[in-house]
Amino acid sequence: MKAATVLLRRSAWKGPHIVPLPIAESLKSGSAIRTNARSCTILPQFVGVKFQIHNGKDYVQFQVTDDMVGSKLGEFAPTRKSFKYTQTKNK
Amino acid sequence: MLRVSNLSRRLGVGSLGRFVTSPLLQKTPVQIFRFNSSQNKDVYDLWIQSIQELRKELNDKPWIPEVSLAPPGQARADMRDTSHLQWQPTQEQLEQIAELKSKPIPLKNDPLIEHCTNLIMKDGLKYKANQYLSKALYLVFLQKRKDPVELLRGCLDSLGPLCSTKTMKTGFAKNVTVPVPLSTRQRNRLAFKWILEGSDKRASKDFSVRLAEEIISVIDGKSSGFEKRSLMHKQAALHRAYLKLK
Amino acid sequence: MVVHILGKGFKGKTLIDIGLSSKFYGVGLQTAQRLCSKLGFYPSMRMHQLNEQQVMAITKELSDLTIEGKLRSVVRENIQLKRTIGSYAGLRHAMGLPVRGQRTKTNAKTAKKLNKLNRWG
Amino acid sequence: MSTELSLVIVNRCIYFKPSPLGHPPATCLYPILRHPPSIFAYNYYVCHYLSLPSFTTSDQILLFPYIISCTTQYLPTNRSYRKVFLHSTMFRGIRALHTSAASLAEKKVSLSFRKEAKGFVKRSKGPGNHKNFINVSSTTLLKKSESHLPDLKPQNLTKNVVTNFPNDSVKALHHLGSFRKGQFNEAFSRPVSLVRDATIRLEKILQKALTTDSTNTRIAIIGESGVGKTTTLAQFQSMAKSHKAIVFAINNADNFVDGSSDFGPSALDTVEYRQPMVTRKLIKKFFKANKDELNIPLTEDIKFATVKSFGERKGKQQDLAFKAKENTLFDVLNHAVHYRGDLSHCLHFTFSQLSASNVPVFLTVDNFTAFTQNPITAYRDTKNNRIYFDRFEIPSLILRYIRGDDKFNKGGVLISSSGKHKSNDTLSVALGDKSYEPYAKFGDFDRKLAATLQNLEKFEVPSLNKEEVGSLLQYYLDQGIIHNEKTDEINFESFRDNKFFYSSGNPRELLKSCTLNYY
Repeated sequence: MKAATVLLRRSAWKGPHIVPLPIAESLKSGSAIRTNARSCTILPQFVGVKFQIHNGKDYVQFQVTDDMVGSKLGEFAPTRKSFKYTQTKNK
Repeated sequence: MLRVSNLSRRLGVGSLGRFVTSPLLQKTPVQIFRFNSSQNKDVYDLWIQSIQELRKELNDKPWIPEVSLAPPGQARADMRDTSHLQWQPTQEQLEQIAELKSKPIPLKNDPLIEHCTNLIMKDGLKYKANQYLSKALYLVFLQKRKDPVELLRGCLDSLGPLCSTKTMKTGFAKNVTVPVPLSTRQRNRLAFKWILEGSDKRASKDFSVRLAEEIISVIDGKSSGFEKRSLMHKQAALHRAYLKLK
Repeated sequence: MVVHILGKGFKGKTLIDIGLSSKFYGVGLQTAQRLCSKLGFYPSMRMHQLNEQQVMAITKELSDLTIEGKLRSVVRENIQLKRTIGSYAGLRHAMGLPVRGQRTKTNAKTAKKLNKLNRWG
Repeated sequence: MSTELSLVIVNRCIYFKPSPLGHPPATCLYPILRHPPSIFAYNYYVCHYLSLPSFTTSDQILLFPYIISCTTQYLPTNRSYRKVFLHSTMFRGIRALHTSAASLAEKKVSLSFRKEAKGFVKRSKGPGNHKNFINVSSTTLLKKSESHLPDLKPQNLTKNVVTNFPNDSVKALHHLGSFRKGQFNEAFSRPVSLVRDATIRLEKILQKALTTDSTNTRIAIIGESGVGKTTTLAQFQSMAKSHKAIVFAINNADNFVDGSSDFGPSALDTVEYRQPMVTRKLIKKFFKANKDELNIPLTEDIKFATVKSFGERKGKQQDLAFKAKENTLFDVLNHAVHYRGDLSHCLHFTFSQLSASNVPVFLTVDNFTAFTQNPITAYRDTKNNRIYFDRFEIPSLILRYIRGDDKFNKGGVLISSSGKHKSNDTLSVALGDKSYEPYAKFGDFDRKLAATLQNLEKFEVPSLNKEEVGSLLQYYLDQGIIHNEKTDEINFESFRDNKFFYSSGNPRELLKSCTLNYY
């Protein structure tokens, strides 16, 4: 990934977009954090924490790994379902 | 505009462009580089004053042609002044006018050149077409050292077919091909189109060069257009039986 | 006359910077120009004017850059990483659809052609 | 038609309604100026086209001089506007009233368009593909006219006389590249020039320069595009050659800045970069053009080192030294033109020898505005930064002579501006035409360069006056290059006046209107 694309996304002086989340508690207890803050940036401190992120309907659960740092939480909870045609039998 | 020039005259300024030259600045170049603004205070005062005057004048008063269009050096122009109408031309001048009136106004352009230009022209770019033709004719002149317009005229005259064939409906049975004579304009058109076709086959990137080469080859009698001409003549001769002579 | 640099043939009359930028994936006009300046070529120098040492020098400079296969593998790795962490961008690459929110009802031709996990272009 | 004309008539004066450009739109003048055979025809046309009932005949007769004065007054001073103006529909060929007696019939509308025309198609391949108009007209073997003109001799210059460049100098001028493509030289048997006021002024400068050192003669020839700066410079070179002076001519300063030739680090301490290809070309030209005057005994030694060359010639060239007092500059340059190695030391040596000698030497630089318009060249250093032009050997050498750091014992430095370059303030401020603008950007004004160019003396080449246009036209008529007029019927004076007005005294426009003007 080019450094420039990361840098150009957001002004450096603003810092990453973060939402207050109970990270420390979750790390202790091992429970998942349920949140609607899809636009929160994943920080290095989040690694190992379980999240349940709202995708508009349900809460999608995943655990943060090293590679996810820098992405947003919402990137890992797809909001759209692909259309599948199913033949109805009882017509 | 005139007002502005008045202003510039007052300042002793040549032009009111981006670089304003004031008399104080117009010294040796060495002094220009050691430019000191405090010396020119009065000039700037005059400048600002003039600007203010001008602005006031433009804003306060309505547009009055007599004042605004006054000749340089005059405050007003008397629009009703008719004194100049008293002027009478001399006998000599009157004669000259009478003589000129009998003369027709000349045609703007040579009709042949006009025709050829139109044949070259594409998308209405007439000036461009004429530039091409002019350049080609200049090259022809350089090669032949004769009046190129006359050479071109000769070219078209020698290349233009005398007659063509035309398909006529007889009303019954089959159609017949009838030879028809061509007018000068038609002949010129066909001849110049053949010249253009010939020039398209030449290599140069520059159309004027291609055209010049082709015109020269026609002058030398080498152009492929002559074959087309004889073919057309042959065709006409073949169908001479259908010629209608009243 | 054809000049060969890193296995690619260039017409002799081609300008060096333009030739390099047109044939190598990952070398744009700016990079090519910088390379030419570094090696002391003059702006309108053409391929046929290069001698053997200069061709070698260009080769050396180019091999230090991330271009062609190297650059392609880097791009592939990045896509693969996105896929493995399960991000949306990776998903879209796998589906062969536009990644950055473009429309898919129509168009999206380039994405359908190029967006793959094993992207080549 | 009358609505289109924005003329206002007050007190027998015509004023054009000022347009934003500061000059009347060309279309205003179009109907009036299209056929200007004489004053009375003008009035006839004014009457015809303006259809202003309030005018009496007398008014119409009076109109003409005012139109002329107004038009010239409002001819835009800005060069690009002026060009647009001159090339606009107004500036077309004219057919005098006497030449064609066609009827007053309405003009027929032509309906024949050549839709399938391939005339404008861009051609890509094929032999002869490279031939374009300017090359074909100036390089092919063309039939030449014959003419016997007086030679341009500095001893007897008569104004308004069309002259040949004399036999002894014309060859040298060809070597120096003083005659250019696009000068319409091909139309005549050999390059010709008109002796103008500027020529005579230059001749006086030349006379003075033959005895004084070059710091007293540092001239900048300026003038608008097509006015004859290059030709004037060629006249100067020719006259200098007639005086057995040495001429070092740089006929296109663009060659040093546009990145078209190679460059490399210089071996000299004073400058950073050398340009081997142009140096070699310059030395060759210089040697060929000045062979006869180069018998100058050397004051220093010079050595040409062995050059390692490819193939069979390996190591054949030995170290060769030319010794002071024994050899002449001719020997050195005669060797140099065949020498395969770097010649920049030879160039500097030549200049130092020329400076030391007592033979008059003239350094002329044409298209000098290449430096002023673009002081930062297209070349880039190893860090990819563009290089300022005086870091190259030859431009810095020119600047040294302009500045007076180096000088010839006798002779001078002449530079000439070029009409094709974008004008900026550097030269005009240096010559005192414009005031110094402290906030000008570097692109508009190069302060450092302007300070150097202050040493130059302005020499302006003006437009032709009516008499000069007349004598040129007479020559063109004698040569038979004008075809859009029936020459035997011409009323020469009105013809001359028309051409003078249309070309506004610009020789290039005049020639164009005579040669490339078939309507």
